[in-house]
Amino acid sequence: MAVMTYIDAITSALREEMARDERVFMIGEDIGAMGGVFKATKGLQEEFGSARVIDSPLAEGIIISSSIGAAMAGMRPVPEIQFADFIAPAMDSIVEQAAKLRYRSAGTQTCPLTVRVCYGGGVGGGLYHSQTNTSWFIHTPGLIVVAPSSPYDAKGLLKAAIRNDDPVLFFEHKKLYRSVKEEVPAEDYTIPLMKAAVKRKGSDVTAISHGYMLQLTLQAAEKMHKEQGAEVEVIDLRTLAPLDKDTFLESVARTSRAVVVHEANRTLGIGAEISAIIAEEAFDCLDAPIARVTGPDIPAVPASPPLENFYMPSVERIVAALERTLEY
Amino acid sequence: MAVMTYIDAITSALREEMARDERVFMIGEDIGAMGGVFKATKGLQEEFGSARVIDSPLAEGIIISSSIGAAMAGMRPVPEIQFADFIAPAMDSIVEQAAKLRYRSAGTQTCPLTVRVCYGGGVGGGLYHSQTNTSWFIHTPGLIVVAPSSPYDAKGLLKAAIRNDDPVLFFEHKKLYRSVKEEVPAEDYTIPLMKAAVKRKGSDVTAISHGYMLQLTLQAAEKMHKEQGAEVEVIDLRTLAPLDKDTFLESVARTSRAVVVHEANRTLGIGAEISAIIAEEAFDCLDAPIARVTGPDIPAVPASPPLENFYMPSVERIVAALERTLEY
Amino acid sequence: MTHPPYTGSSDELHRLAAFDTHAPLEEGTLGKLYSYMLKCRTVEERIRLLYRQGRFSGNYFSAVGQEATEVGATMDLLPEDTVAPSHRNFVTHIMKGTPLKLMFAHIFLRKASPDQGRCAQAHCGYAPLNIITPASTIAAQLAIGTGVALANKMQKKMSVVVALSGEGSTSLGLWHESLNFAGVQQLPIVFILENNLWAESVPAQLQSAVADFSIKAQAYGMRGITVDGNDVVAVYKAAQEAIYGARQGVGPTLIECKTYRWYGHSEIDPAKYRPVGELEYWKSRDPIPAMERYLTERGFWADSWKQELLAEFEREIDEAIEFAEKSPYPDPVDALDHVFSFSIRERELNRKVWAPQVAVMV
Amino acid sequence: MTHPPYTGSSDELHRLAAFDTHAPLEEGTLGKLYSYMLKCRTVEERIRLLYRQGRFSGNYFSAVGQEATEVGATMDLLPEDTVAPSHRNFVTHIMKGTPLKLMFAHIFLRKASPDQGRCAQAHCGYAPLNIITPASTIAAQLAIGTGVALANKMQKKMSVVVALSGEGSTSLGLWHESLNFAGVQQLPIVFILENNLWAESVPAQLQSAVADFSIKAQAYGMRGITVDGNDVVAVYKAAQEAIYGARQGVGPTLIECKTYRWYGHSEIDPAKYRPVGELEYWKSRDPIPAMERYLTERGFWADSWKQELLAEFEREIDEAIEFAEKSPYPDPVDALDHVFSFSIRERELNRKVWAPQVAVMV
Ligand SMILES: Cc1ncc(C[n+]2csc(CCOP(=O)(O)OP(=O)(O)O)c2C)c(N)n1
Ligand SMILES: Cc1ncc(C[n+]2csc(CCOP(=O)(O)OP(=O)(O)O)c2C)c(N)n1
Ligand SMILES: [Mg+2]
Ligand SMILES: [Mg+2]
Repeated sequence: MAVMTYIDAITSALREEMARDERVFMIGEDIGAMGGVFKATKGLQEEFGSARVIDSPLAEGIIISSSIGAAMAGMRPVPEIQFADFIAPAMDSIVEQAAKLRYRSAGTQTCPLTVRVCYGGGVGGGLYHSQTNTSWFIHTPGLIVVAPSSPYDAKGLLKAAIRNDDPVLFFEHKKLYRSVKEEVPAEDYTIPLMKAAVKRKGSDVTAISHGYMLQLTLQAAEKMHKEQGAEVEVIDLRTLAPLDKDTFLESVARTSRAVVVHEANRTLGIGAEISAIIAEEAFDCLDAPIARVTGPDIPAVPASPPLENFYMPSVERIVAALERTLEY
Repeated sequence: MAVMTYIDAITSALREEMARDERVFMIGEDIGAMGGVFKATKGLQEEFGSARVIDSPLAEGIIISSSIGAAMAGMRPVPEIQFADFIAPAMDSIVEQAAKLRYRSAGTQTCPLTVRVCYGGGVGGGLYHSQTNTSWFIHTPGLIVVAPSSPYDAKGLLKAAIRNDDPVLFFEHKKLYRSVKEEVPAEDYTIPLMKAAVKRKGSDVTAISHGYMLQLTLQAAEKMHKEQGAEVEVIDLRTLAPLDKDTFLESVARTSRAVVVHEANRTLGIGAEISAIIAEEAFDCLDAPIARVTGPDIPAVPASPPLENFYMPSVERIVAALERTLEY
Repeated sequence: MTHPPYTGSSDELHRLAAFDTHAPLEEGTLGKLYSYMLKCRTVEERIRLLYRQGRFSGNYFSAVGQEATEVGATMDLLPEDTVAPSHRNFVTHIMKGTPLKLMFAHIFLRKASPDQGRCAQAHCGYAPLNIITPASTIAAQLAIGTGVALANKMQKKMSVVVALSGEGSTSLGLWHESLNFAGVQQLPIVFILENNLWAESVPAQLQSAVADFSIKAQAYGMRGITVDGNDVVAVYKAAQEAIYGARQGVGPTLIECKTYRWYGHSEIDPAKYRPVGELEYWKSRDPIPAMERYLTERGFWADSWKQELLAEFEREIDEAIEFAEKSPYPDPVDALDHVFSFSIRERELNRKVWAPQVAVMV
Repeated sequence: MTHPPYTGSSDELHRLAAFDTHAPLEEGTLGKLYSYMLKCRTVEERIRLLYRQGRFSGNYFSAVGQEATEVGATMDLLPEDTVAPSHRNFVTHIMKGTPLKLMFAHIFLRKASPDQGRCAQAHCGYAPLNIITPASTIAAQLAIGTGVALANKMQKKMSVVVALSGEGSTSLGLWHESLNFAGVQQLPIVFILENNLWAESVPAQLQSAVADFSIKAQAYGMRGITVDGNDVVAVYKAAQEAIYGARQGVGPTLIECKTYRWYGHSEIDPAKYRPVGELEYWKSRDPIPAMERYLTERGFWADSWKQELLAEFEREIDEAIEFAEKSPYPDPVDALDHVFSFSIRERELNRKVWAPQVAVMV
């Protein structure tokens, strides 16, 4: 066991998977000599060579499409998209190719690849270095979308993703990279994909979140406990698609109340799907409206501090929604 | 008044807007000499010349981005994306540029453009000529997403879109092009964007839909009336983003029951947002779970007839959901 | 950047002797080029007939008129070699050896097709022979093919990739990203650019302000040549040289083949946008009679041989059609298969409903 | 395709006499080129200092070392002309005439900035002078600039567009789509390709297998030249000739300027990936002293003049910084403005809750 940051957990998962399986390789912008803009791949090119840690041209489409082809031909690519804000040029490659290759070939051609994507706000990155565009991919059958909230999960899920035979989009929250530390086992371990985790037990209300917002949700739950004695059950989705709905439905069946927290803008953020599932499949369990605490419906996170603060859901806003839901 | 098909309504809207405003121009693949793969732009290049009806290179990114620039410089472009399945190469241009230009320039640079997109299944087009990917854009603040269900609406909404100062994505359902006819006034008229329409009055249950599915929903409502005397209120969203939620919330407040019908796959289709809004803002009104009748969560609509039929929501499935909701 | 030659298995190696573009082709090769062209034409004309007879639902994109390019560019590939076809390269299957029965099962959208009825007619792959199942999205298969070439290089295989695209496709961003990356990485891939003058209704001069599209190779530090795409011998020689080079690790080549599609973009396109006389001109350059004259001059051709070949092809096609038409459609619920490596049937077909439970006290 | 020359307003016309690349530049022009370089350098070094002092939050991407290209490519544009800047072209504002106060308000993310604090420091537009507000997405501003050029052509204006991008940007699909479209439509646009050898940490030879990036122009049927990007006179002459041509309707040009950025990609990048000696070599080719020597040879330069200029620039900068630092931040709720042409404040801030009503009987 060692206490690790989220980014160290990611680096060590990458290193161990590269060492374990020579089919694993990486491709992306600045991942080689520089070790990535956030240093997630630091030292890996030195260790594994420039043929397995490829500094690509500045072209997201071919980063992903060449990974698809290589995966089809037996490799296990782990391409990196430097910022989620720059994933759109690879949209066709991800959504029309990676997500649909297995389907369109009736299972005879497949592309096991793990696309690492750095996303999220709260670090003053402005409109084009803060985005959360997970919804495009959650809406795309054929993709597994993962978004860990802690170092332990990040490492175990990344390894599971690399070993999985489906295309995985692995969203790493940049605000978490160095702000959260946790014990991480020295031994090899994986965490099953498509399994949510109950990160805090509670009986009064279910709060459902993931990523950086999960950390704020835990803080809000702690506050509710200390200040009001209310017990919030906190569920970390971990995988956003396909959703592990049983875990949150079972919880809502017990608590009768649900609050969803996410950073993406409100309309068709993951919260919409969770609300809709609850409203359809656990309707009788509900004693209160399902609240959503989300980013506002504005195009992206603006740079100026007051504007960014306005965008980001906060512990206070989560507490307010929990209170409203409990009091209903 | 003349009885018109959906596609004729679109062609006449385009012709009239081009004649009315010389800033209006069109750009896209095969829209000129050929008049478009579905003949939506038939005759327009002859009438307005090849400088205003531009046959573009095969490159969706520059079709949209050049339209953005032209719009910024005072024109009113109406670019065409031949099939929704080929919109992904323009993802960055639409979502990162068009949707965000006004915002990132604090309102000083804008791009009034209307992107016409042909979408939808039911015509045997297979995986890449049948897609409904409206959700990506509904989730993107800064874009208006329109999806008319009838000739009258198509003409009035397209004119309104072209005259509007925001980027509009105008989704035309290919199955509707020649299958629906309706009286369309000879005089100039527009239909306000962001206003849903009650297409059938009813007091027992609210069915919310749009596009081709709206037509099936109307048939299902008629069937429910004839066979069971149940009165289904049918709401046509017409604009999918920003959503006119008041119209359906008001209806659900009366009927206490809601069924959403759409063609996009289930997870994070527009139905998710509608359910979530109802579950949050009209919770007390509800007497039954909110049902969603949608495409299944598979990557796209397969070509073989039995598979396509499996994908497409049908009158029978809509009726079944209405019955279930009414009996609850 | 140059790389050491790839090392393949020894049974591959004996087939990979250096290709001498100046040496005349052997009789066997010439005959094969001819008979493949004839077969491609025969198969596609039959598919077109079936379409007009309403025997299958969908559409078809024929390469009739372009056989010299289709055949010359892809003949003599090894099974391990990959083909990245576009919508107009269905006959690639004939070249690679996909059974005609499966090809027709695909045309008829049956369960027996390689994709079990999922893709529309234009798009078909075949995994056992390394034909990539293409999307419809232009240039996508080319980019994926580039990735296969990257894997071949990493795995030190001698296999090559032949990726086909039309002149219209060159306008798309991903086409550029693919060739650029192949150039930087010196990948074992041959890009065949079929310039048939039209992209649907759009003429080549509205795609790009260049006369010879092979000049685009220069932007990628890659060899580029233009050949007469209706001269099967010229195409074959150019392709073989490029393929041989790619196997040896000298990197990618772009070959523009100037040719012409006789019919509309697809079976529903009357192609009215074409100038008068253009089709007639190109029909006068039909690659099949041209090759007949070429072979006749060398004493390798006789009409009786052609008739034998045609009879054989027709028989094979009849059998394949019979197989396909008799073979079942997929079950509706098969639509739920092959979304992931695990099944989603249970999840999609059975939704459980949750009832309230008494909250557990803490 | 060629087009008739554009017809502009007559007060534009007198400024658009044919540019003679062989004629020596006038003293005034030379002095302007020099003083602009000095100003750009001074402004950017100050911004870098402010960053290190922690006086603003964010980051900055300086073009220090590249002034000859920045200045030579964009000097003497008309207000009606459009500039499409990338992340490294903040000094474009100096060239176009954006008030320094607004530039610093942008650096400090204040409400008074042209975008009211929305974009990060690297990205800034200014509508009154037709500077496109760039996204961060590489090549996006170039594609939008291409659209502005299309509008200029349609509206028969003589205005041109100058679009800037780095050598790294050339790899992206949209870069290709833009140049290709500009070539087909013969648009009045000049593409300035600043080849500063690095795209973040990636060297030019991993972007593309070409030595001179201007060769890429050939793929688009466009004129392409490579100039010494540290020679402000050479850049200016090449740009003026291309701009003049574009105004006359002869279409686009690609100009590669070979230059070098002195510092890291941004202020947080120590640029350790660079080979030893590279920076020193390029510092020895600093465009500013080079121009001082050039001017001195012609008797146009004196250190006293330089000191005067510097003093003036520093004063102007001090004022601008004072203005900016004193100016207020936007209100948090301003984040809701300028999403659409209509306001969403009401919708976002007040959500009504619906109560059940008695159903109306039909
Ligand atoms: C990204 C994308 N845009 C548009 C289309 C529609 N489309 C299919 S084929 C085609 C023309 C292709 O022309 P070319 O590349 O020259 O190939 P050809 O059909 O002539 O063989 C178009 C526009 C598509 N399949 N993909
Ligand atoms: C589509 C996209 N991908 C990645 C990035 C991140 N990024 C910003 S600048 C840059 C390098 C640009 O290099 P170059 O074009 O040479 O310009 P320079 O920085 O050298 O001026 C990268 C990779 C981006 N902004 N957009
Ligand atoms: Mg073509
Ligand atoms: Mg650079």
